[in-house]
Formats: sequence, structure tokens, C-alpha cells
Amino acid sequence: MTNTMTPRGMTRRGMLKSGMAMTAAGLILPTGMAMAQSEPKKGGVFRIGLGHGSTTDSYDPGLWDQLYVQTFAAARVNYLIEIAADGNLAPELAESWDSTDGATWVFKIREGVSFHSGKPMTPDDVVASLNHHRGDASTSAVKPFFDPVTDIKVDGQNVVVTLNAANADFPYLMSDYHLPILPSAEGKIDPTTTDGTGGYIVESYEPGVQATMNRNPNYWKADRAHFDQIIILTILDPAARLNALMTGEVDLIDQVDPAAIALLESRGVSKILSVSGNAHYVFPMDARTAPFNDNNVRLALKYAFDRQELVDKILAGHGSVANDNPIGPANRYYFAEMEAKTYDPDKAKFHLKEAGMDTLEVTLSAANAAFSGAVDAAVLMSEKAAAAGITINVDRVPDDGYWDNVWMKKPFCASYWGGRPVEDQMFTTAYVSGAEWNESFWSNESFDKLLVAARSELDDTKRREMYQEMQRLVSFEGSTIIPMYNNYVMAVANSVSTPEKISANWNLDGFRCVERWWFA
Amino acid sequence: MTILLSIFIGLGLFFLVGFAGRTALHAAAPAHHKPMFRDMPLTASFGLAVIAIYVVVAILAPVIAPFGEGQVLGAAYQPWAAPHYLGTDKLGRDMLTRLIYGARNTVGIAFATTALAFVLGSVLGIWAALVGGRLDQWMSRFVDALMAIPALIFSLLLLTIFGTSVLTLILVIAAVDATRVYRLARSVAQGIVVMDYIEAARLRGEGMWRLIRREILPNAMAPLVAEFGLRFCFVFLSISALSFLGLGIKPPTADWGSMVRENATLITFGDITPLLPAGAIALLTVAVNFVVDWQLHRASGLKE
Amino acid sequence: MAPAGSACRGLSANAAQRPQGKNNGKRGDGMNDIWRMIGQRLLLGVLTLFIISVVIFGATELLPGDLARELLGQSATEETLAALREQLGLNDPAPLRYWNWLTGVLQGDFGVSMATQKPISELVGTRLGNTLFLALYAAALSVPLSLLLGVLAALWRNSIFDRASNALALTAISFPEFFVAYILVLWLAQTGIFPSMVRITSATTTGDLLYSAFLPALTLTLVVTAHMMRMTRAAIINLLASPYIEMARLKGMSPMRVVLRHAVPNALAPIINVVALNLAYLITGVVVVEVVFVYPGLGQLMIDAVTNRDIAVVQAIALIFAAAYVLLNLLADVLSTITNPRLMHRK
Amino acid sequence: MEKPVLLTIKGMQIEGRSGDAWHPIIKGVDLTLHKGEVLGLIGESGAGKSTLGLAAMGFARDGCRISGGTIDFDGIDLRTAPEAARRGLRGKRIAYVAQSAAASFNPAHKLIDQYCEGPVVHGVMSREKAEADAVELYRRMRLPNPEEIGFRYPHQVSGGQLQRAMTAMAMACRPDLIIFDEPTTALDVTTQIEVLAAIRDIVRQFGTAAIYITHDLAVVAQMADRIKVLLRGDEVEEADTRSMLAAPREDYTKSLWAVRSFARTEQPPATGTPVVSVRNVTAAYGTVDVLKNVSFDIHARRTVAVVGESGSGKSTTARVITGLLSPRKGEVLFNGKPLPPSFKARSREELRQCQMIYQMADTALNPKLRLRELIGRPAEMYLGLKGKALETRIRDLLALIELEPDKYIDRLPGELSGGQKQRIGIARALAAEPQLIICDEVTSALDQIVQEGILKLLDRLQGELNLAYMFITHDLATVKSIADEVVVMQHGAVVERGPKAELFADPKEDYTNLLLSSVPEMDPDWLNRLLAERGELA
Repeated sequence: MTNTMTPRGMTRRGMLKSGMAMTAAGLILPTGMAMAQSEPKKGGVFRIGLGHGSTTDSYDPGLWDQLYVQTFAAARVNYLIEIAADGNLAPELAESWDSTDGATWVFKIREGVSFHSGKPMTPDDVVASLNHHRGDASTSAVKPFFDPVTDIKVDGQNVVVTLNAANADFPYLMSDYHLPILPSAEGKIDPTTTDGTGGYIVESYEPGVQATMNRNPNYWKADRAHFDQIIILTILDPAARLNALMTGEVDLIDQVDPAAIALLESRGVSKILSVSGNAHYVFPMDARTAPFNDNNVRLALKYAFDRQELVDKILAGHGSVANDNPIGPANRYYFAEMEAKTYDPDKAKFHLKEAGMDTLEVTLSAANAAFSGAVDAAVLMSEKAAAAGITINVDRVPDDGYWDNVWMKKPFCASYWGGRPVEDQMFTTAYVSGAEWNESFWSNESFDKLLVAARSELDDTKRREMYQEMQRLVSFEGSTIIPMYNNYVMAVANSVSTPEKISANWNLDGFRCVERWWFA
Repeated sequence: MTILLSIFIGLGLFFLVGFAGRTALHAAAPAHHKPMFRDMPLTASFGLAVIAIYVVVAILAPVIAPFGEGQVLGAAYQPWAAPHYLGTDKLGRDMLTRLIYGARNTVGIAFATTALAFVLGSVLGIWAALVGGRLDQWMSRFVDALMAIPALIFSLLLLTIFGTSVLTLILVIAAVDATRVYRLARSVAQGIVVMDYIEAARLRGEGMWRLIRREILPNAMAPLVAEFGLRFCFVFLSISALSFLGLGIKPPTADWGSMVRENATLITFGDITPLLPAGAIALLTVAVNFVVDWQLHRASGLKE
Repeated sequence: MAPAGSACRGLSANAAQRPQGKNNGKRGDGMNDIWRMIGQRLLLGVLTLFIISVVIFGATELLPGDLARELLGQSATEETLAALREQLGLNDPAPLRYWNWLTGVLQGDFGVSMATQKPISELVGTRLGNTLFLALYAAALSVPLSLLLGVLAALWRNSIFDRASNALALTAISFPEFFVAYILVLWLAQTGIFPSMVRITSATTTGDLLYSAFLPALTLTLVVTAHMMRMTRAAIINLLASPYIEMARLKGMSPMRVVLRHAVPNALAPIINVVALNLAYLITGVVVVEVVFVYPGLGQLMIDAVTNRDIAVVQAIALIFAAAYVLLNLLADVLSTITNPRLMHRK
Repeated sequence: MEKPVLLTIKGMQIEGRSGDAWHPIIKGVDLTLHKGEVLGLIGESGAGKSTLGLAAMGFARDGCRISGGTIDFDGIDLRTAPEAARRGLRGKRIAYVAQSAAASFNPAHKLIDQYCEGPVVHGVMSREKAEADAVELYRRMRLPNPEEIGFRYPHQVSGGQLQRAMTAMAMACRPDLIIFDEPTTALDVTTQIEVLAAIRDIVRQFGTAAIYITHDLAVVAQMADRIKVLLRGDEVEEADTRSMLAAPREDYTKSLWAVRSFARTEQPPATGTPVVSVRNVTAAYGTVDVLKNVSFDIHARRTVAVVGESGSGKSTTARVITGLLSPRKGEVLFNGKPLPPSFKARSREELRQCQMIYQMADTALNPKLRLRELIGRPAEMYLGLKGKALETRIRDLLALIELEPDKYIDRLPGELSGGQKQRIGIARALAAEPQLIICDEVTSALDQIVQEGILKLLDRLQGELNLAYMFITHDLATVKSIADEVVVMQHGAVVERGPKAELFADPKEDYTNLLLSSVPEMDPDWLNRLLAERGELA
């Protein structure tokens, strides 16, 4: 059961960590259902029940941190660039973008778009919206994105962004959900505005309870925003969410309790959407401290539990086994042929012996704030590890304050990642020496060198070899246990239709279910 | 039909256990206590028998349980069939085993907590009633203030501050519960301190501790014991509510409250699994209260 | 949900006894005594609120992490944290911050939520209304029900009815609240009779609300009825051994009349007290029901505020809860006095 | 001239339950009552008087059952009649007046409402008529303010008035029979007279038959035409009042007549320093003075009886001496030395010297402690006795109060009779080896024969152990038996004091005289005579 206590604490870090995520890699696997595909129809009240939302939720885009505000935003604002269902970049408020050197980026801003207030959207609004996250005074979560930005200026209908160094991936950043285009006055946006250019106009909003929005009759996208009204409810209790869906109180819920998936499907009142991406659950070990500073200990632990069992029991099959590899099957250079690790107590014992130990006792701190089922996963690992002479004491810590007090503080804990579309990004964010979110504090010289080299390598074969070597290093010498890739699991009423492809970039069709889906 | 059938089976079991319990107790009781058990109503003997069964199960858990407490034995949610007579839970652990160990942990922790709350609450409450005056006023004001804070939220605050080990869980719930015991003990003791024998003991020059321990406490036992039974049951509920909010007993320790919580979503589908631990709690609560009612009835001396 | 339940659901006949000797020995007109008592108790109530504010402030101080960290999150640098702490006044020593808060409250200013910068009154206002509505709804169901059951159980004591209602009530309170709630949803919501959750919008009429909030109210009713019913029964039965009850029987009065006219009026004080205690619980102890039925009440708001270390909001809600508790207890004592001729009509 | 028979009870058997077992309370008693006749039922506690009286209404208390015999009330068989029919009789044709009116009036309702309930529910008269009727009966019962008194709550009316109001209530439907169950036992002697007179008059005026239950022979002598004596559920004898008083046939009856035979031998006049000297003590609860300038002395081997009605300040005086209440003025000297006002400031030795025996042994003995600890504790505490020596001392004390040590040493108070409990109270006081024992109404809750035993025991111990007694009582018969000196108190002040013989022979004060003359005497004409003397119409 998920952390009803701390929707915010649970996911804030996730946002930050995967804030740069703009996965190109979503695989669409709506499991077990053949959706009646039809032409989108207009109409209906679309009610969404989410296991997120708090009374302290803010309108300020710099503080957006979880699925509720993200989805709420997707309904009422637009971004410069959208990630399409297939993972590619698609124009939104920026009609097109270009760079000659990778350091100066020119975004051509769409004309004829108006805010809900009727005010036309201009390049000035774009500059002000981006500047909100820039500068010392900013409290935005994505302030680091703008550290390399030296200048943002208007040039006619264009907005020109200048970086201090080339970055070919900069457009990806502009699709980030923190960066909506909001109306500005005198070069500043009002961070508490409800205005936007999006498909729905806010009628009422009670933080932590519900938001009601009506279709924007003047929405500039003709083929989007099919519902008459959107209602987004906070339903923190998993069982209450299920009940709400089953009794027809809502049409869509997130975070379906794995235990309930099969039962729910058998009821026939709704269907399960299970979307696989590169998101994965991890157990980082602090490589600086004993016993985790010995790779043999880390290997022993990696062989001491049953990955398939975790996929079966924690994800109820809605996911796939991972080989301690943060690069997912959807990535370009995914190393599928890497020697798989299976549950092998003897091998674990062998590595333990290599480390000069007969037995090992470690404490694994977990809370369901890390990911739904983290505590159960830890218990399962602990059970299996016993056969290898490894005692894992599961320390269930409070959800409240987990990311502040446990994560990157305790030597062995639970965590999760949303996955990254580009290998370099994943490694740079969490695996290179000294990276801010290198949660295992792992440091490997050859890995670091390979990472730099791969960035400038143009030969695809060599590049593939380099990335695969890095994956091998992380998997066999790294200090992070990655047992599984998890799917995004949603349940929707039978009356809801979705496009054939559902984005794997974030949950709820990249938050855009509100404007991409419709009632059959 | 099934409901009717289960009601009949339930009633049948009730009488069976009740009669068996009374007979056994009557046979086992020392001679001068025999009349007490002979006059016992069926509900009370049922209650005592159930409590006895729970205690035996709790003490002998490792002997009775077919598997290890946290042992993962295979697939999750296996059906009710040998060797897993009550199936397996979501991690593939034997449900029957978890229930049996749950008796030990839940009852043990609940007992420790309640006992602590009672020692603390009743000693302070009696002391306040005995001393009276300003000390009583201030202590009672303070306890009143603490009682005005919703217990769940107060426990939550304290557990977040002090962490959630079994020890802190016991201490925190005991501290919160002790306020309620204090109030009861004080009001009961206020009825006792006016008795002549207390006056006699004071005039004799007895010390405070002896007055509490020998003169007042034995006479305050009946309502305190009654309250003990109820508080004891509420501790389960406290723990399960706290685990609802993520602060209960730590895994893989089996406890009924958390087990109900873990399987709660299944209730939505009419699944019986969560009913097992919940039923175990409910059965014990009802049993304890039957005994408490009987004791209260005896203490009140009201013959009906 | 139990801890709060444990606060209020003690079933012992003694649980609701409170010392009432305060007025003994004084003579005078009953109403004057009542006004004096109300005055005294209100003063004590203020003292209680003060103690609570200190306790809650101290407890939130001890919580790991602080508001600035919660607001800024992981990306915050030490400088921005320091700047925000300065801005929010978190750098002041704790006693000074408490003093500032207290002086604000004494001037009627509960301040703004530090997390959202909204006035507390605005945040709390609608939630308080919702909470009171649910509490009153549940009370309107449970109080008549439990009094009726209690009186009937006392009248037909040791009958099948008595035993069955007692066992049922006990069973209802022995299941965790969320369990009861889910069962009710299974039986009454999945069958389409009542909605499984409550949505309150500006368009919601009282009628709608009575319908959609029926299940949470019923859950709470099941949770509190046992206590009140058992107390009513116990209070009445306690009196049945009194000489004046025997007198009534010897005057040839029917059992029903003996219970209703002769026992109930004298059992009012404990009954009123237990009802007040349960009403207080209905206001302060319903977090779990709020969560299960997605009911936007104060409990959920308080937990949110604790999680976010939003001390001003926590304090405000704690004070509301405590005030409810104090006022209900006061009301109970006033009613007990008014219904007791010995206290109302002096010699 | 024989009046028609109203009530016939034959072979009445009533059983009470203890646990699952039923044991007999009434063992086959016959009773016949004629219209307009008053039958006195007399016996000690446990004789079954009340049980038999209630059986006359076809009523058995909870935990009791009528197991045999017949009850015929004016042609109606009360044993076979349906409950509804019996209910129809109760309050209407057979009424009941309980011992304690204060406890038997419902505290939640006004007197008049309780009065009217019977007539209105039984359909005898309308509410308006009943109210008017109530005023009339209140007047006949000589209640003050008969117009208004009904609109008071029970707690606003004094005990004697309540008892009269209850008799009026019983009369409301003009019943054929009233059961009076010890109606004056809880009243002070001076109040008792008024109530007795009022009851007797109204019963005569309406020609109502009555069963008058009491343990007090002198009282029953005034009220009853015939007397039936009961002993442990059996009839001892029955006769009309005058012949019964003049010539009781059975030994048991004779022994009842003889209980007041004990009288303490005259003691020589007191000399020397008094053990206790109360000097000009004024004491207050809150701001109200409850003791005003009280002084008296108690010497060793002397018994000083402090008498007075409830509220006279007798017990408060004891509280001042024991130090539970500090006097506002004055002091208490012990062997000539002033005692600290509060017991908390007194030394253990000072505490030891002054012990107390309480009226209600039930509340004075911790019900959860065994006699060994109850008696042994003072000896252990004050005298430092331990182990064998303590055991020996406890056994000696038990022997001293005439209880077999082996049988009783490990009993709980609940396993003793009332007289035995009071003996334990005495033993506990003796265990401290005090000089002064304060006896606060120690015999008033006991049957007369048991009282006799306690008084004799106290007298014997005084001689053996050289004790001084302060004997608080409202019972002048007890005073006559045991006192050397008498202190008469009223409204917190000493009215008169002096040697017993002088005071009884020649009371100086009106109040003393009133008190002495109000004690019922075993003469059927005493009440008439007294009322005539006092100028009240008989």
C-alpha cells in the first residue's frame, strides 16, 4: 500500500531525478486488452482519481513535484515542446527549433495562441516563463537546467537561448513539465496564476482534494482535449481508488495495487493499462563504507535474491527482470546479451568467501515512499539471502521524511528511477563519480573515462561497445542493485478510449491523458 | 443461505467452546474458586476459553506453526489447500503460520503496552486522588490537555519523532493510553479515598506508597481490570490504524493489524483473506469483553 | 481507527465518570452556579489550549526536517535554505517563534500557512465545516440509535436481544475502522446503493451531501454506537438496584415506565458524558474514515500539515480539536448539572 | 368484634439465591390480617421481616423467589394472578413505605409528581384531583407548607418530612393495606416522634390495615394492634400487643425484652490529668463554624458519651481530636500537652495513643485485606513486631475480642458478620495499645443483642487495659448502659455535660430533656402520654 502519508515526499525526488527525462523509449504494451480504436469523440466528464495530491500543492511550476500537479498542469498549460507517444520530440508552443552549433538554440514561437484570459501568447511570455527558473533568487527545482544558460532573448517571433557550451539535447529539456508557458507582465510571470494556453480552463481547485476544469472553447489544438470537463481527485487510499473506479465514481486511477490487478480484470468493469518504460527500482549501497566497499560483498548480495520472484510478487508480473542495469530494454544501446544474474546462493557464498567472510549481516532501510512495495521487496530479498548466509535486517522506516533522512544517508536503502531516454544522461545523473544523485557513491575510473569518451564518439558500433562496457561495469562492479523494470499500471473505465500508443514517458500517457484520450 | 449456515455454525461453536471452557475451568479451579466458575455465564466461559486458546497459541507459536514466521514458500495467493490450509499471502508466506505468529506478536505487544499504560496511569491517578489539592489539579489539567489532542495524531507525532521500533511503539501507545487510565483510576480512587479505612490508614501514619499499593489499588481493581480488557483490545486497533498510516510494527514480523491492512484492498473484491486476521482480533475483543462484563457484573454485586 | 478510538471508546461503566463534586457544599441558585462553572471551565479551557499549543509546538520542533527543507526540496542549496529560513523566521530561537505565534493568536491572527502562504482561516474554514457536518451526521444517526438500544437492552436485560446487541456492537468496534468502511463499501456501494466516496463542490446541496456522506457517517456510527449503548445500558442497570426503583415497582409501575421515567432521568449524567466524549471523537478522530471515503475534513489536513512541518496549520487544527473537546466536555457538564435537580435546585 | 379478613398468608416460603444455590429466607410462615388492623413484624436483621412484608404484595426482590405457600389478598390469589394484575394492585390497594424515604424518592422528580404517578397511572383520579388530594394529605400528615412542599425535589426536604410525604404518597389511592418497612429507623429520636404520630393518626383516620416492620420493640408497641416475632425466617410467636409486652411466652422474645439489662458499674469520680482535654475548640468547614467553643475532658478508665442528633457536631469533635480537622480556635491537650492540630504534624507515638473505631465496619475495614494484616499492621508499625512475635500478638488480639484465632486469622472482612467486623475494628484499635479510643456510633448499625456483646466487650477491655473512651452516639439507651459522663451537643455547641446519673436524673437544659423524653419506651401508651404532655393533640 502506498504511502498515503507523503505523496509529496515520495515523489519529489523522483521528479527531480528524472526531471530531465524525456524518454524516447516508451514501449507501448497495453496488456491483455484489445482497445476498441475509434475516432476521438468530443464530450463527457473525465474523472481521474490519483494517489497523489496534498493541501500544500502549489501553482508555482518550480515546485511541481508529483503526478497530481503534473496532470493538473498538462490540462491547463502547454510547453514549448511535447514528447509524442512514440517518444520523439513534437512541436507544441514552439513550431520549430534549430541550432547551428548546439550552443545557441532558436525556438520559433507559434502565433495565434491565446491564454484563457484572452491575452495572446508572445515570445516575451516564453522568456519570462523560462526566467522564472533561472537566477539566484529562483527556488525552482529545475534551476540547474539553466546554469549553463547565459542568455535568453526575444528575436521577433523567435526566442533565442544561448548556452555556455554545446548541448545537443537541449530541446529535450524544454519539454520538461516544470517549464510551462505562462502569461507575463513586465517580464515576470505570476507563479500563482491558473491561466495557461492549455485545453482546459480551471473552474475550481482545492489543493489536496479536487480540481475541476472545463474545455477551453478556443483551444488552438483542434484534435486534442476531447472531454467537456475534467475532474482530478486526490484519492490517497489504494482501496478507495479501486472502489471509486469500480463504483463508477472515477474513470481512471493510477497506482493499481498489484494484488488487485487480476481481480479487477476479472470483474470486467474496467481495463488495466500497463506501460513498460525504463523506470526501475533500485537498492543503492554506499560504496564508500564497509562492507559495501568490497565488490565481492556487492556481488554476493546481487546473487542472493530472486529477481523473477520480485517481478511476480511485487509487480504482479507488470514489469521485467533487470540485471542491475539502469539502461532499459527501450534504450538504444541496451546490453541484452549481458550475462544474466539468477538466484544462486552458492555463487553468493563464493563471493562472500572471496571477501573473506562466511556470513554477512546488513541492514536494508526501506519505506514504501521509495516505491510501492519496497518494504515487501526488501523482505523477500532478506528471506532468500538467508540461504547464502547473508542476513538482511529489514528496517522499515517512516514514509514521512524518507528522502530527507534515509536516502543517501543510510548505507543500504531503497530508491527508484524514472529511466532516461539517453544512456549518457542516466549515467551522468547517477553513476559518474561525484554526481549529485550518485546515490551509491560509487566511483570507477574506467567508467568515468568511458563516459566522457562515448559522448564524442561518432562511430555507432564503437559507441555501442563503450556503452555496453559501461553497463557491464555498473552491473558487475557497481554498487546498485537493480532487480526490475516496473511498468506504469493504470486502470480505466471501459468507456475510455486511448490512442493506440500510450507514451511511456511518465505515467498517464505522459500526463497527457487529459487531452489525448476520449470517451468511446 | 450461506450466511444463515455460518450463523448456525458460529452459534454451535460458541456453545461448544463455552460449555467446554466452563467444564474445564471448573475442573481445574482451586476449591475456593470453584463457585465462581460454576456460576459463570456461558458468554464468560466462552471468553475465557478463547483467551486461553489464544494464550496457548501465542506461547507455543513456534511449535504449532507449520512453517517459519517470515518464510517465503512459493507463489503468492495460493488457494486454501494442503500444506497451506489458509493459502499464502502476497509474498507467498503461509497464512496460517502468519496468523499463529501474529497471535504471539500482537497479543504480546498489546499486553506489554496495556500493562505499561496501566502501571503508569493507575499509580499516577491514584496518587493524584490521594494527595488531592493543587497537585491533583495541575496533573489533571495537564492530562486533560493531553487527552484533548486526538490520540492518533499525537501517536503519529511521537512515533515520527522517536522512530518506530517495537519499543517506541509500546512506549508511545502506552503513554497516550495512560492518560485515559489516569482519568479512570483517579475517579475510581476518589470514591475510595473517602472510605473510613483510608482515613484509618492515614491516621495510622501510613506512607503514600503503601496507601496506594495495599489500601487503594486492591479495591480499585475491578473497574481497572474491566478497563484493562478494553484498552488491551484497542491497542490492536491502534497498531492497525498506525500501520494504515505507515507506522506500525516492522516487517517481517507478523501482526494482525498490519495483516488486515496489507490485504485491505482485497475486501473490495469480497475476498475473505483480510477477514482472517480481522476476525482473530474481533474474536479476542469479544471474548475479552465477555469476561470483562462478567467481572464487572460480579463486582457490581447486582444480581439480575 | 484505533488510537483515537482508544481514547474515547473505553466501555467501562466508569469511563465517563468524572468528579462532579466541585459544586457540592455551595449554596445558591442553580443557574448562577452554572454561569460560574461555565466561566471557570472556559478559563481552564484556555489554559488547556495553552498547554496543548506548547506540547504541539514542542513536538513539531522535535520532528526531523523543517519547513524550509520540505518546501525547497532536494535541489535546495544551503544558501537558499538559509535565505528561506530567514524569510520564514525559522532561524529565530524556538521560544521566540512560539512567542510570536502566541501573540499573533492572542490578537486573533492565526497567521498564514507557511507552506502555501494562504490565510489559515481560509485553509481551515471549509474543512472545519465538512468535519462538523460529518460529525453531526454521524451523531444524528448514532446517538438516538445507541440510546434506544441501550434503554431496550437495560429493559430486557439478559434477554437474547440484550446479548445479541451487545455482541454485535462489540464486534463492530473490534474491527479496524477502515475494515468496517471497506465492508460497507462492498455491501452498499458496489451494489450501487450509495456512492463509495464523497465529492463536495459548490454545487453540492445538503440533500446530495446527506446521500453521498451516508457511508462515512454509517461507519462512524458503527464505531461509536457500541460505547454509548453499553454505557447507557450500564448506567441504567446501575440504578435498577436503587430503592427508588423498587419503590416505583411497588407502586405498580410497568417495567417500561420504571426504566424510562425512573431510571433514565437519573442516568443522564453518565450518558451525556459518554455522548460528549464520542462527539469529540467524531470531530477529532476520523482521519481514517476521511481517507477511505476521500472526505475533505480536518484530520487529513492536519496530517498533511504535520508531514509538511507547517506548524501554524498544525497548531490551528490542534487548537480547534482541543477546543471542540473542551467545549463538548463543558456542554456535557452543564447539561448534567441542568438535568440534576440536586445541583440545579439547592436546598 | 372481629373485622373481616383482608390478607391471608399460609405456609409462606421464600428463597434467596447465592450463586446457583437457593437457600430459604422465610420458612413457612402464616399471617392473617384483618381490615383496619395494624400488625407489627419484629425481629433482628436476617429475620426475614422485609421479605415477608413484600410477599404480602406478591413481590419478591431480585434474587429472591416465592417458592411455596399462598397469598390471598381480599379474595385474590397473588401467587397465581398474572403479573399485570399484581401490578394493578400495587400502589392502588396495597402500598409500601420504605425505610429510607431519602433513598426511595426518585431524586429526579418533584414530590407531587411522584405522588400523582400512582393515582393517575392506576386510573384512580385525574392529575388535578390528585394534586389537590396531595395537599390535603400533606396537611393531615402535618407537613409544613402543604401547598408548596410537593413542588420541591426530595433533596430539598428533610428526612422526617420526606418520611411523612412518603406515607402520604402511599395513601394516595386510599389503599386497603400499607406495608411500613422500618419507616423511622433512619430518623433522629425527636423527629421520630412526629413521624410515628402522623403515621398512626392517618392509618386510623382511613381505617387502613398495615403491616409495621421494625426491630425496635418500643416503637412497635406504640403502633401495632398485634405483634408477630420472627427469627431467621420462622415465626416465634404472635400475640396482641399488650399481652405480648406483658408476658412474652418464648425465650427468644424474652431475650429481646431483656437486652437493655447491661449497665456499667458506677465508677469513682475522675481525678488527675485527663487523657484528653478539649479546650474551647471552634472549628469550621469552609467558612461555616460547625463547632463552637467546645470543651470537655476524658480521664483514664472513664467513658465519656457525646450525644446529640445528626448535625450536632459529635463526629466533627472526633475529627478535631484525631487531627483530621484543625480547629480554628482552641486546642486539644493529650496528657496535659497540646497536640499539633493536624495529624500530619503528629509523631507516630502521638498517633498511636489515640485510636478510632468507626460506625460502619464495612467501610472501616479494607475489604481486600485479611484479618492478619488488618490487625497486625498497627502492631507491626507502632510496636515494631515482626514474624513470630507479630503472629502471637495477632492471635492474642483475636482471642481478646473473643474470635477463635485459627478460624479467623486468614479471613477477609466480607466473610464476617456485622458484629464480628466491629470486633475486628476494636482489635485494630487495641493493636496500637492506645490510651484513648474514640468510638463513633460503633453499635448503631448492629442488632440489639449484638450491641450488647460489643458494649460488654468494650467495658471489659477498659478495665483490663486502662483505656479512656470517647463514645459518640445518638442512642440514649447505649449512653445509659456504658457512659460515666455525658456531653450533650446541639448545633455544634455543648448544651450540657455532667456525670451520667445526675444528667439523666435531673436534666438542666430543655434540649436535654426533650432528647431524653423522646426515647420510646416499651409502654403502648407512652406515645399518647408524651404527646399529651407536650400539648400536641393525640
